[in-house]
Amino acid sequence: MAVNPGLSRRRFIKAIIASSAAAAASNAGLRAAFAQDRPSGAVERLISLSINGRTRRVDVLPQETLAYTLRYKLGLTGTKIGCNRGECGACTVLIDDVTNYSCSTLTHSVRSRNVLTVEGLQDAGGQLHPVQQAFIDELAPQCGFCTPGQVMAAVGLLRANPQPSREEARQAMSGNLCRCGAYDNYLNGVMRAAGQGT
Amino acid sequence: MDLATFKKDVWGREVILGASWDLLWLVTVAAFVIIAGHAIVMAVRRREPKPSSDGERIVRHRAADRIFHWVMAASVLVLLVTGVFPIIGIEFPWLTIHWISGLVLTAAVLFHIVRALFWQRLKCIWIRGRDFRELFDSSVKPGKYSIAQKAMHATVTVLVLLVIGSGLAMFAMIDTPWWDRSNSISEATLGWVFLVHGLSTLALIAVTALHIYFGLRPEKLFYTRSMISGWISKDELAANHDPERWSPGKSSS
Amino acid sequence: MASFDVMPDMQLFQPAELADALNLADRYREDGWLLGGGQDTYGWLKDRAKSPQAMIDLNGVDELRGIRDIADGIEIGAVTTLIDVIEDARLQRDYSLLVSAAKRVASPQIRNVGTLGGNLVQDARCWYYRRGLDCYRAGGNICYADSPQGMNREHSLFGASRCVAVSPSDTATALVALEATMVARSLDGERLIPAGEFFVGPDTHITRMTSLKPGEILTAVRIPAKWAGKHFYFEKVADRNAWDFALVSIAAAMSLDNGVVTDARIVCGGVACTPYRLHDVERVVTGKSLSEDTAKELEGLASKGARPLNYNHFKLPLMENLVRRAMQS
Amino acid sequence: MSNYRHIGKDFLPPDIVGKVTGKAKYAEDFSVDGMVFARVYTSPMAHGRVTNIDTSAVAEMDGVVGILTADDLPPVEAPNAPILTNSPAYIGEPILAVAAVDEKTAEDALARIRVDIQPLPFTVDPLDSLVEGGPDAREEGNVYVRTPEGSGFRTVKWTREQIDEFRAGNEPTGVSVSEWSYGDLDQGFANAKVIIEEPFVTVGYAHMSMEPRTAMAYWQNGVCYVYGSAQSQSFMIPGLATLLGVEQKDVVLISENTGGGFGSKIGAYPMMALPAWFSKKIGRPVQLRITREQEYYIGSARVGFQGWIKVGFAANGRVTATDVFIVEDIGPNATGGDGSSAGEAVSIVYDPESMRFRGVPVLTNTTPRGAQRGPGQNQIAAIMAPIMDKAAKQLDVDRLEIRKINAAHNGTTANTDQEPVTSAYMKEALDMGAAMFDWPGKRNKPRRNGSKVVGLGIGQGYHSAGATGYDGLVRITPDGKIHLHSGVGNLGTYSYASTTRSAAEVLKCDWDNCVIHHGNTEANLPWSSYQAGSNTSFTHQRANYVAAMDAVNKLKEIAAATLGGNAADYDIADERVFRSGNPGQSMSYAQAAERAIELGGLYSGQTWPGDIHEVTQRAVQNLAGSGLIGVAKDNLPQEGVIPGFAVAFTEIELDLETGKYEILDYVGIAECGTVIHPQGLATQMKGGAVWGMGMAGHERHVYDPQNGLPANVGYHQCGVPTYLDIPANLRTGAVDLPDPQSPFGARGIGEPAMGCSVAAVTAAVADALDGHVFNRTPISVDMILNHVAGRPQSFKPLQTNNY
Repeated sequence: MAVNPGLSRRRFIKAIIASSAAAAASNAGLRAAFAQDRPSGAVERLISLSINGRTRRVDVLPQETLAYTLRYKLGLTGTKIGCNRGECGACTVLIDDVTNYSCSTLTHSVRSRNVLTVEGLQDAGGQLHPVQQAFIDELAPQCGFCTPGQVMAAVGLLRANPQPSREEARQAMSGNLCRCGAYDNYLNGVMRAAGQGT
Repeated sequence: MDLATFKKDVWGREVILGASWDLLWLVTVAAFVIIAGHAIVMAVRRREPKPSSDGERIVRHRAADRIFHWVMAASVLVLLVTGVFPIIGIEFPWLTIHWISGLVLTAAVLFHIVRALFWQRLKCIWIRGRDFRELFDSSVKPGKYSIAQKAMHATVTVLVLLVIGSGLAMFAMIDTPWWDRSNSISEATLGWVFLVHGLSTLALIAVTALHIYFGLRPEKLFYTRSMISGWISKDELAANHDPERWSPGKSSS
Repeated sequence: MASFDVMPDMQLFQPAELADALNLADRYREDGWLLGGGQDTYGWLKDRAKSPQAMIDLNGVDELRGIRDIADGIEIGAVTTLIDVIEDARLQRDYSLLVSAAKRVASPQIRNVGTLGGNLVQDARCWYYRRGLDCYRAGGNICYADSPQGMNREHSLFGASRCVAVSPSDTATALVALEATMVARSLDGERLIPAGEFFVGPDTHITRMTSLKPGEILTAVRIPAKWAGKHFYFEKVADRNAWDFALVSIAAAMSLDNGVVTDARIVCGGVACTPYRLHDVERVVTGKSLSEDTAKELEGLASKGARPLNYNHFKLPLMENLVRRAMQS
Repeated sequence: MSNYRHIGKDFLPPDIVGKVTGKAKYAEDFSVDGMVFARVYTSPMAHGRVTNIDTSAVAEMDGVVGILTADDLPPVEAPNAPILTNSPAYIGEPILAVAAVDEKTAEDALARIRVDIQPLPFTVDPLDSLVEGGPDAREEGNVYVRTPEGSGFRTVKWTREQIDEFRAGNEPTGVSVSEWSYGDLDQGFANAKVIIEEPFVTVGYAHMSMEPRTAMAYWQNGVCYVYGSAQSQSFMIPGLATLLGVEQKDVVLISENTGGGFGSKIGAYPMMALPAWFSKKIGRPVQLRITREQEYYIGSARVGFQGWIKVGFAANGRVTATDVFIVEDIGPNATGGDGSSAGEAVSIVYDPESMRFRGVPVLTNTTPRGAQRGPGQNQIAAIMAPIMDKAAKQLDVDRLEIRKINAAHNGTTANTDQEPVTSAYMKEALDMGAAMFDWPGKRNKPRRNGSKVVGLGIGQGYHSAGATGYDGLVRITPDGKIHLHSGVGNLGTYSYASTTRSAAEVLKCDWDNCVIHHGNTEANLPWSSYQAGSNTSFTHQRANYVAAMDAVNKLKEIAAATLGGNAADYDIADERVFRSGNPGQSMSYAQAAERAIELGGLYSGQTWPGDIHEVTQRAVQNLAGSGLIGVAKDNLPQEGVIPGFAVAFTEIELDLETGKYEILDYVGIAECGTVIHPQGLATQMKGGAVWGMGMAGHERHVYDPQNGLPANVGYHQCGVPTYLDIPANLRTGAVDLPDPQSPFGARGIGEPAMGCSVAAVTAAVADALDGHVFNRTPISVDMILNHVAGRPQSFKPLQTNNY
């Protein structure tokens, strides 16, 4: 290896081993051993995630997507997998208040970030989020499979822009497909939630 | 080391992709070893006195044949460079140059075949049983071509015909000014075509290297000269050939 | 042929230092997958159509992120997200061409995480190739799209060589028009590549779309000051108005001296394997004013030399029309 | 309809809260102990025979639990779709499945399995198979015929000349396998002032429901529990039982929510049964979640048309004769029937004085086809609208008037035997839409603005909208609750709930006091119809009505038996049954329920009417003794065609330089009798509008003919419309005139809601292009650009499944 600023060969090799071991072995001791000092950024598997305001410890494969972790490891099945390709938006969640396709997000990339899923919208008293209530009032969901994603996209929009125009809302929601074609109802819902009832 | 590499066809079935280019290194090393070996042997051997190039000049290669040889040499070199460099990581738009020189080579070879068949004595380059005596008895001298030269010619003939054949088949897979690709060859067949093209190319690389090496050897340099200017001297003839088997006419000079 | 959609086993590195990233890139070469927003990554990997040993996530490397003024113009880190590009005031003011292009990329969620670098180096969308077939671009020895019956509506008009896929990047056209320079780093040091040379066609390299070599990382994009605040025109025509790729797009940068074009760079996307510069159009338009008349003079120039396939000749009038619109902008 | 208490009022469907909170469970959201995950290997070849399956590489793999192949399953006879096959007839047909501890492991295993398939001739365009010497999509033949005499495969070929003539736009002379007609066609054309004759193509495309169909299943004491994605609930049971080879009573289907159906999940389908068979083999619960690509493959698709139509018009615009010939692209599994449905739609929407339909359903090695929202009716609606306009132009009749003069009305007769309609108010719908849309005003607006041209379109949609003979079941428990049992599936229309409101209406009860039971066979659900063909509203309003009437009669009888007098002396109100004229003499529903249990017999379900379906019988059996049971089969009189109509008006702005058009305004009017759920109707009308816009401009199958490969297996490639491909506002309305053969006057609407939209858009595009008709869906950017530039289209005439 040529000039190698900030990283000696020894540390480098160690990181490599660490990662492969971490990827392969599920031995807690092993993982613990590799927890400290990982200069080249090889990931450990047992990580803490902040989901809907709660910290969850979970064993995550290096290549695992957030949608998979949410649905299969944390039982948060509100997040739907419609295409698993980032083409439909059913898996939309908020990461630090920004909408993401969780099917196209590595779980390891959301460590130390706040993930909000549709399950985390109701307040302590079970009160529905204004977007949820508005979607009900507008009878926005039809089959409902895309709805959690639509809800999260709308919540994300209103956090960034509490008073969107209908056109702004339309643009902001455009990453979410609805095969039932309830777009108009969802838009009405967004505007209603923004206090601009239809 | 595999001879071929494989891929999946459009319906997921395994088919040949082409020659395994790892062989490139094998071939290069092999050619180098042979050449080095020969050079060392020749170096330790006692030098025969070099026949004089003065005096009477005898025609060995007619202009047409010399031109053919150099055209073929040039096109083969271009084909090797354009074909192989991209594989070893030297990238440039190679395809057009490659297929054009391929056509040049094909034309040259056709010309040579026709000429050899109708205007030349085929058997002077044909390997025959008695030629092998040259190898064991240094007193036995060849006719116009030594067995080594005949062998080289035979090998090149086979390889070039294979490369040309497979190369022409590949035209079905590319667009040219005259036709668009047809994708008419099945992928399995196509694999074989690429394999033949690749393997014969690899062999040609070695053969070409040897040919150039021998052409530059001091004791053989006069042959190269003859391929340029056409003649060899009386002494060179006497030293290397059996007048009984080859008695060419004098040059007009 | 199975249909997959779960990520297969793979290592993941999340370096915090560029040096570490470069080491990893060098270590893994073709077997390492550089990860920006990942929006053109996971599909490939889930399909198992591409199988790197490791993903090298560049998002943790701060020096690859951000938009900064430099001596001659502006520099945008390669992992700067498209949304950051879109919302940057300086870019909106001086280089709105890039902003307009970035706005038309895919969907909001993708723009939120998709990076400029990732958008530039994204792979071809040819559906045969995306299907995971071993075509020329995948290292094979055949092109399924350019065959007598091939379904090649989205494919190229120019510069095809065996492979007829087109460059899918919206920002690429804008950056070529803006005469940007790509900054590539490897253990061997830094390489500055003019945008025009950054994108390579199949005639030169059939399995890659850029001149980035294995082990190299695109670290930043630099846009020269000479184009700051000039006259720009961008338009993208796609089947759908969200989450779609350009059938044809145009990015034009023109300096005007009271209405007369003194310098122009006009680039089309979706018509060639690289962003396609309309040199003839640029030459003719220089010295003229933007007008209906100029547009008329240009007729036929944009699509000159096109080699249409079975289903894509509609791109010829479309190119012509987009040039006309640029001239009337 | 304000005199109703529930009908015509909005309400809160009980499942909607779960949908916005993520608590609603779809098939893939259920998991049980020991559940393993299955993945399927699908055919890479359009048509072939599996010669060898080599699973040796996975035998020892950690985490792999089992492998299922066609050999583990009972043979299925074509054209029925097998669960797994050894003779795939399309790319994507499931060949085997692997189960493992997680999906990744299952996929790792799939990647190592080797399947050798011997290729067979295939075709992706019906005309390529129909031509002499052309390949057949199946070894059994290239056409599937369904006739009263019997059904079966057949090989039908036309001469090359006949194909060329057809492609050239002339009347097809090749044989057809289905034909019907009425009236004197020749006389009809003789009376015509204008005759329009056009060839046409509508390319099929995938349903692409949001949920990639998932199923999970396990067995418990011989009973199979299936968690599936179903369009219907009770209706699935017989088919599912057949697929599983068990009795109906041994199948439990849980389908609380379904991520979209649109016709692709009407009856039990093979993938729903796969986990059950797998579970039976390996003895563990199995979940199968297929990929999006696989949903494209097996999720079914709309039938494609290649046709020819000739329409004669009298001077006043009245349609005197229609002659239609349709070659149907029915995929590999012989579904379809779209062609004849298209003919029937024409016979009622434009009510021609004479008509003939001829058709050939041709098999192709493309994805299986199935009913898709307006199967046949909507394809022909898209083709007819511009033809009506072309005629209007030639006759110098207003485009609205030519539709009104032919509009279906109460006297209209439909189909080959010219049956009457239960009711029809198309003219009223057209007038209402024209007013909302401001047709006269918009018509006189300037049309051209730079490169942009405005186009206006009127579309008419139709589908039969009702069925009869299904059961209703209501129950009053001693706690006074009214239990409404609905065997209707929940695919997003809320009809499972809205139809039960007619029972509440009859029982004059408070909605808050009602409990709806649905989504799980074990919830004792009555036999219900297929949630397809827009029939649910009509059908189940009747079924709920008769069940509720039965309950009311029983309430009165119980009251009479308890309080004296005859049942006829009693009436109901405020959830009490009282003696007319003496409200003091009364008992509450709760008390009546108590008495019903004491009285037993019919009153509380110990016995039941002989004519109810066995599914309903089992439900009643289970409920026996729990309260007052109202149960009945819908034997109400019904005659004639039950039509669902919708009309749409749209304004588009088409850019001649980009080939793109923007839909500026859209008005959709429903003509489906009484509106029972205003919000629900509006969402259906809007959803249908979006579907129509997708069909008109984007969606289509694309296949590479050389290799049989599908080009668009994903959402982006399929061109499913996004928020930005439809107008920012959609406007809807409803005629709201009751149908006499429905207790509360409602008919269905789901499919016409789409047909009117696709028709309006294709008409608007033609209008924007000075009346140029493409006679094709979708009308894509390239077609418009090529037309405007005077270039030839890229496809050859009548080519289908192409760009």
